[in-house]
Amino acid sequence: MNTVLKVTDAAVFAGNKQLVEPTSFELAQGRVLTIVGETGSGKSLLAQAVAGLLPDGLSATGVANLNGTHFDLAKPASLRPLWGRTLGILPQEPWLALDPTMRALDQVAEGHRLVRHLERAAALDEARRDLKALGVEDAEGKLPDQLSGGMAQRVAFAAARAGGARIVIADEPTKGLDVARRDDVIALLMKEVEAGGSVLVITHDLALARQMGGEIAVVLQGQVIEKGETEAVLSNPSHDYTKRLIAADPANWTAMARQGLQSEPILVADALSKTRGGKLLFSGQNLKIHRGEIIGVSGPSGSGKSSLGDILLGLIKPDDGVIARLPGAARHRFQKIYQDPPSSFPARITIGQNLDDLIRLHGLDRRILSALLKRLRLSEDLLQRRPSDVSGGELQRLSIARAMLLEPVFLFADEPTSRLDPITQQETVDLLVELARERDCAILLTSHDKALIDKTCDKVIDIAAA
Amino acid sequence: MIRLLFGRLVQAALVALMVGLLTFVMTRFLPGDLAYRIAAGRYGYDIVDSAAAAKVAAELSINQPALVALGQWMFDLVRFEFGTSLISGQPVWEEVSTQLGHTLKLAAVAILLSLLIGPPLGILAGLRPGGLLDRSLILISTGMRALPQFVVGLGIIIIFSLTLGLFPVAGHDHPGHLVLPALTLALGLAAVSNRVARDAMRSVSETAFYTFGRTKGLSEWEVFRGHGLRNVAVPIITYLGVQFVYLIEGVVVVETLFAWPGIGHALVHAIFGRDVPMIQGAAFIMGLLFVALNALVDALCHLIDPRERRT
Amino acid sequence: MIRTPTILAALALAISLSGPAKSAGDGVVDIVAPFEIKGMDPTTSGDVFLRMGIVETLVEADAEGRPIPALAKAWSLSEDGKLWTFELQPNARFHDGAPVDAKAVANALEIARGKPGLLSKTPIQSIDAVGDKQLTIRLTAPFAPLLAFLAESRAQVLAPSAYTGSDVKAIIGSGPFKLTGFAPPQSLTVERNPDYWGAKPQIEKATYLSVSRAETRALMAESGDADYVFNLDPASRTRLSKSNKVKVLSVSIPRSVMLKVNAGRDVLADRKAREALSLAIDREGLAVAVLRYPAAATQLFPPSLGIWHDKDLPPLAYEPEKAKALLAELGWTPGADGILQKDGKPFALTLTTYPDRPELPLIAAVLQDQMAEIGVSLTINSTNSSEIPAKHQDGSLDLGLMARNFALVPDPIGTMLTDYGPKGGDWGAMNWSNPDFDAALSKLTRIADAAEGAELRREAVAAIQNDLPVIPIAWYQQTVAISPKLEGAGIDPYERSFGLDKMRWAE
Amino acid sequence: MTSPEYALPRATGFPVRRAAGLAILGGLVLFAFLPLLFGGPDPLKQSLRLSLQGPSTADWFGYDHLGRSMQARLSAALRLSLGLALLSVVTAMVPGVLLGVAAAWRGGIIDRFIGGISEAFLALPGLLLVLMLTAIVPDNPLMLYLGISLVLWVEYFRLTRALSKPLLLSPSVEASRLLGFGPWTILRRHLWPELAPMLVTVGSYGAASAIMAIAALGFVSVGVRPPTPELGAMMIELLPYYEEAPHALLQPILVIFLMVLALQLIGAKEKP
Repeated sequence: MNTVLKVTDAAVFAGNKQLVEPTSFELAQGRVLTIVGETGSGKSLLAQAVAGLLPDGLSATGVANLNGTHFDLAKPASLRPLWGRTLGILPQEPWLALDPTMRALDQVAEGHRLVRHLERAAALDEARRDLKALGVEDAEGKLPDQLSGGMAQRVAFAAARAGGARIVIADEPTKGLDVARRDDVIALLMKEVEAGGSVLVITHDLALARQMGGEIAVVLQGQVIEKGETEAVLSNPSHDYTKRLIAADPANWTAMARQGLQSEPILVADALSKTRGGKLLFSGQNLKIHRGEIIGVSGPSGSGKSSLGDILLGLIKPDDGVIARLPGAARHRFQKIYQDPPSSFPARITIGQNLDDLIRLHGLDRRILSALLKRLRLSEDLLQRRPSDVSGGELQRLSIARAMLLEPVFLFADEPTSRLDPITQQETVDLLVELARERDCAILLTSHDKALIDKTCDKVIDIAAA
Repeated sequence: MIRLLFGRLVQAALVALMVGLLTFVMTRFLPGDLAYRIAAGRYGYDIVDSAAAAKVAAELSINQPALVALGQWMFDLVRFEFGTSLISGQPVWEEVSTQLGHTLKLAAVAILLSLLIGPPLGILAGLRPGGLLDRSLILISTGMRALPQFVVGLGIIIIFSLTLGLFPVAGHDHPGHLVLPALTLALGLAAVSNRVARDAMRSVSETAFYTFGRTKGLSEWEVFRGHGLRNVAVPIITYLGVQFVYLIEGVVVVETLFAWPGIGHALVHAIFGRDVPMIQGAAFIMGLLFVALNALVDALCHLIDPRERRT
Repeated sequence: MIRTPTILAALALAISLSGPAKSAGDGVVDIVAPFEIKGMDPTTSGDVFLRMGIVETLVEADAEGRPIPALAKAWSLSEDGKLWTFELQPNARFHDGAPVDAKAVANALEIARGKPGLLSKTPIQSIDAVGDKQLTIRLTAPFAPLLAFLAESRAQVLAPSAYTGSDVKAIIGSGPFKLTGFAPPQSLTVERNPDYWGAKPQIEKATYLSVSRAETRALMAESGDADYVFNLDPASRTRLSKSNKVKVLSVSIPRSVMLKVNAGRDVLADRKAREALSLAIDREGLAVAVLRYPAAATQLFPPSLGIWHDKDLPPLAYEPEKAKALLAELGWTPGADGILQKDGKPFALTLTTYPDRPELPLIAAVLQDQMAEIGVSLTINSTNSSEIPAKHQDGSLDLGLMARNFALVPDPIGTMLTDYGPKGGDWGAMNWSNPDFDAALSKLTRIADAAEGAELRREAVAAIQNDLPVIPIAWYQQTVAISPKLEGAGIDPYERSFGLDKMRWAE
Repeated sequence: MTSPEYALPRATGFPVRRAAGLAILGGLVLFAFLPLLFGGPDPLKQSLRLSLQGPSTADWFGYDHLGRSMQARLSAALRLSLGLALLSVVTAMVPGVLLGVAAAWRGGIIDRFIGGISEAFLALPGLLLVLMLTAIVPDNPLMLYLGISLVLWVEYFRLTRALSKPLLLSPSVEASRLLGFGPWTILRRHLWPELAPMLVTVGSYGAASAIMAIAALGFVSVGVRPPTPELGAMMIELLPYYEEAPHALLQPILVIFLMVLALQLIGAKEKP
C-alpha cells in the first residue's frame, strides 16, 4: 500500500514556546491512524498543523508529503487548496457546522458544484446519491435545526466529502455523544476506509480507537510516547501512561458495588410518571433510596434520566405519583451535580466568593471547606479564579466539595463525568463514591455509559423498560 | 409565521388604542385657548384677533364633556373617519395621505441609499476587524452620529448644490429634488447600519459553518456569497425595523430644512396650531404604518431565515 | 438573492438623477417665499394668490398707498359720503371665460364681508349690482378708507363658479396669470393669461414654492435654484449682498417691531414708567447688530408710510441713566440682585412673543438684557402668536413683542382704527385712553380735505409718541434676492404683489 | 477540528478605548463645571459691539451673534445637556431594567402584558410623544428629557429581558436555588454582573441619542427656549452666520461631537 500522507518532524509553537514536540507519522491508503491523548495534550494542534488550520498566534514547522507533493507546514496558506479536494476535514459539532439558513441538500451539493465544478443539476443528483448512501435521503429538504443529531452528523459528513477528498481528518468525532450515536460515527468512518479512503482520527475515547483498528499513536504533553498496530498496543501497552489510559476505561474498572445494605430509607417514591413534549418518559416508577446507597440509571440521551432526578429533587413536578423525603432533613441537603461543570457556577464571580456566600448563608465553619478541598486534592488558590479559568475535572470536584459542605443526604449526579477525559473521569467517580460512603450520602448516578453504571452502583434502574 | 403576523395584528390594535387615548388625553390638556390657536394657524399672525377666534370657537363644539368626546372619537376611529383639519378645512385622511406619500417616498429612497452606503462598508470592515477601514469607519460613524441632521443637510447643500451645482436645493416637483434630503437622511441611517453590519459580519465569520465552508474547499468569495451574505442580511434587516423610529426624527428636521411637504413637518405645525383632528389622525396612521413596516420586516426576515424560534 | 437588490439600487439612482438638474434657464420664474398655502379660502391664503397675480381686487394701490383703478375703472362718492358707485372694466373676464360683471363682484364682496378680515369691520349697509357694469356700496356712515379696505387681499374677486355656498372650491380669478398647478401647502404654478383685460405680462410661466427656513431660501437664491426669493434673514442678507451671483434689494415697509404695553398694570400705569422702558432700549445697537439694517425706529410709523410719518417729531432716545432716574422718582429702589423693588414687590414682567418671525425671540433676548441694566426683570414667553390677542382679551398680558403690519390695507388708517380705537385693540393699545387722540382719529375717517387730515394725523402720532401706549423698536426692511438674469423685478412696499407682471428676462 | 485547545489569553486590564472615552468626558465635565468654581463671564451678558467676534487671546472662544461669551455659554450648555442626558438615561434605565427583570423572572401574563405595552410604545412615533409633552409644559427642558426617556425605556426593557430570561433558566441559577440562595443573591451574583456592561453600552448610546434628539427638536423650535444656553439651540441660532462667523457654529458642533465620541468609546464593547 502506498502512503498517501507522510508527516516528518511536525511541531507547533506559540511564539517561541513549544507546544508539540517534532513528530513524524504516516497514513497509508485504505488505512486508519488514531492519535489518542487527553485534552490539552496537543493532539488536536498536531492535526490542525498538518491541515494548515492552526488558529492565529500559533505557528508550525515540519514537512507534509501528500500523494507525492511536498508542503512546508510553516506556510499554512499553501495547504488551503487541498481543503475539500484531497483533505476532507470533518467538523466537530455537526449542528453548528451546517448553515442554519440553507437546506441540507444544497449544503452537500455546494461541494460538488463549486469544488468539483459540476453543473448545478448534476451536483444536486450527486448530493442526493451521497445522502441516500448514508440513509438520510429524507433530510434533503430540511433545515439543520429540523434534523436530529445523527442526521446532522451524516449530512455534515457528506458535505465534507463532497469535494472528492480521499483523506478524512476527524477531530473528536464522538465528543459528547451517547453510545448509539458513537457507533453510528464509527460505521460512517469505516465505510470510508472500505471505499479505499484513509482516515486520521483524533480522540480521547479508547473504545473508538479499538473499533477503528489500523494504527494508533498515544500523545502525552505534546510527545508521541507509543506507536503501532492498535490491536497490539491496546492488548499489551509498554508505556505506563498508556496502561493507565486503558485502565481508565470503565469496562476495566474494579466493581465497587455493595450488596444488601439495609439502612433507613431517605426517599420513597411510588407510581411516578412523566411525559415531556408528548413522549411518555416513564410511568409507574417505584423507588426507595436508603442512606449511603448508590443507584444508577442508564439509557440514551433524552430518555428521561435527568427528569427522574429533577423530580426526586423537587425541581420539576411529576405528572402523578408521590415522593416522601426523610422527615427533618433540610431542603438543602438534597443536592445536584451537573453535566457541564462551568455552567453550574456563577460565571462572573470567583469560585471562592461563591463558596464564601454559601458558608455565610448557612453559618458554616470555614475549616470544613479547607478539609474538603484537601480531601478532593484541590489547591486553595483555585478559589481566586473564575469558573472559565479552571479545568473541567477540577471544577467538578469543586462542585462536589460545595455540595458536601451542606452534609447532603441525597446527591443527584446527572452524567457528572461525560465531558471529562477517561483518567479524570475515573478519579472523579472514585472520589465521589468514597465521600458518599464516608458521609452516608445516597447518590443517584446517571450516565449513557452502561459499563460505568454497572461497575459503580449498588442498584441499577433501567428506565426504558418500565 | 402566522403566529408572527397575529402578534403584529394585536400590536396594531394596541397601538391604535394607545395612540388614540394618548393624543386625545394630551390634546385636552394642551395649554392656550384652542380657538385662538386654531385662528392663528388658519389666518396667520397678522390677522388673528379675538373676532377671528370667536368665529372659530363658534365653529367647533369645543366644550363637549371629555368622555362623550372620547367615545365619539373612538367611534369615528373605528370607522376610519378622521374628520377634517381645522386649519386647512380639507379632510384629514386626504391631507395625511398626500403628506405621508411624500414622506414615504423620501424615506424609501433614504433607506435604499443607506442600504447602499452602510452595510457594504460595514461588511468590508467586518471581514477585516481592527483593520484600517474598520477603525476609520468607527471614527466617521461616530462623527456622523454627533452631527445633527440640519448641520449635515447644510453641508450637503453647500457641497452638492452650491459648489458643484449638481442638485437643486429644495422643492418637490421632479426626482432631482429628492436626492439631497434623502442623502442627508441616508448618511444618518448609514452611520448606524454600518456598525450593525460590521458586528454581524464579524460574528458570522467566526461561526463554525463559515469555517466549515472554507474547509469544504470553497474560496473566500464563494463562502461569503453562499453563507455570509444571507446570515448577515438577517440582523441588518431586523435592525431596519428599529431604524424607522430614528427616521421620523430625521424626517422632521430634513423636511423643514429642504421644504419637503412631508408628514413630520405637518405634524409639528398641527401641534403648534392645535389642529386636533390632524394630530390624532396623523399619529394614528403613523402608528399603524410602523406596525405594518415591522410586519414587513418580519416577513422579509422569515423569508431569508425560516427558523421559527427567533425572538 | 444578490441580483435583486443591485438592480433595485441602480434603478433608484437612475430615476433620481434623470430629472433636469437645475430648473433655471427654462424661461420659468421660480418664486420662493415663507408663506404656506393653507387652503383655497381667500381668508387663509388669499395674499399668495394676489401676489402671484392670479386674482384681482376692485381697487389697487400705488407705491404711496393712493388708490388706483383695478377691476373698477372709475368710482364716485355721493355728497353725504355714504353711497359709492363703481364703474367696472368693460372687457375684464374671469379665467373660466365668464365676464366680470357687477353681479359676480357683488357676490364675491358679500362672501368676503361674512368672513374674518377688515371688510367685516366696515360700516357697509348693502352692496348692489345696478347695471351690468355698475356696482354701488351703501354705507351706514361716511367711511373715507373704504377704497383702501377694498384693496385688501381678502376682498379679492373670484368667479361665481369658484364658490359653493360661501366655501371656495377653485381659484378662478381675473388676474394676468392663470393657476395651472396647485399642491398645498407647498407650491403652485401659474401661466400667462392670454386674454387678460390689462397689459400682457412678458413672463410666460412661474412657480411659487413655500420654504419656511430662511437659510434654505438664501441658499436657493445663491445656487440659482430660485429666481425671486422673498424675505431673507439678517445674516443671509449680509452674505448675499457680497456675492455676485444674486442682486439683493431692500426697502423699508410699513411694518414696525413694537412693544405692546398693558397700561392697566399698576407698574406700567404711569407714563413715566413707560418712558423709562423706552429710554432703556438701545435701538441703534439692536438694528445694527441683530436686524442688520439702519431702521432704528424714532417713532411708530416708518418713513415709507409717507403722510403718517412726522419728520419733525422728537425721536425716541437711548438714555439708560435718565430711565433709572425716572424710575427712582416713582419710588423704585434697587434690590439686592439689582432688580428694582417697591414695597416688597420686584419690577418683574413677562414678555410674550412668537417665533413665527425668527427675529422676534432674538430681539426679546436683547431687550431682556437691556432692561436688566435698568433693574427691570423680564421673563420671555415665546409661544403661539394668538397668545397676544388672547391675553389682551383676558387682561393677563404684561408686555407683548410683535411685528405689526400697517399695510394690511394700503391706507394704515384701517389698522389704526382697529388697534387704537377707544377700547384699544388686540394688537394695539391696552387700557390706555386719550380723549383728544380718539377725537382726532374718528374725525379723520370722516373728512376728505388733505391739509386738515395732515394736522389731525400729526396730532394723533404726537399723542402716541408722548403717551407711549406702544413702544416702537424698529422699522422693518423687506429684502428680496433676485437672479441677475431677471429685469424689472422690485419689491411692493405694501407686500401685495411679487411684481410678476412687470418682470422680463434680460436679453 | 476548529476549537483551539490552546485558549488565547483573555483581554484583561482596562481597555484603551474606554480610558480614552473617560478622559474626554472628564475634560468636558471639567470645562463645564470649572466656571462654577472660579466664576467666568455671565452666559447671558450681551454686548452688541462684540457681536460675532472671532476667538482672540483675550477670549479663546470668541462671541456669538449677540456678543455673549461663547466660552460661558458652551460650559453652561454643557452643564444642561450632560445633566439632562444623565437624567433621561436614568429615568429610562431604572424602570426599563426593573420591568425587564420582573418580566423575565415572573414570565407568563406579566411578561406578555409588559411586552405588549413595550411593543405599542415602540410603534408609537417617539417624536409625537415628545412634541406633545413639550406642548403641554412649554419651555421646560425637563419635559423634553422625560419625553425622550419615555421612548428610550423600551430599549432597556427588551435588552434586559432578552439577557435575563436564558440566565434565569441556566443550571447555575438552579444550583444556587438548590443551595438555598434567595432571590436577592441570585440577582446580585448572577444577573447584575451580566447586565452591568450591557447597561453601560446602551446607556452611553442612549445619552448620545437624547442629546441629538434635543438638538433636532430645537430646529423645529420645540426645544429649549432662548436665552437658556443649550447646545442644539445654540447651533440653530448660529447656523445663519456659518459663513460670517464659522467659529461660532463649529464650537457647539465640536462639543457635541466630543461628547458623543466619549460616550461611544465608553460604551464600546471590550472586543475591538
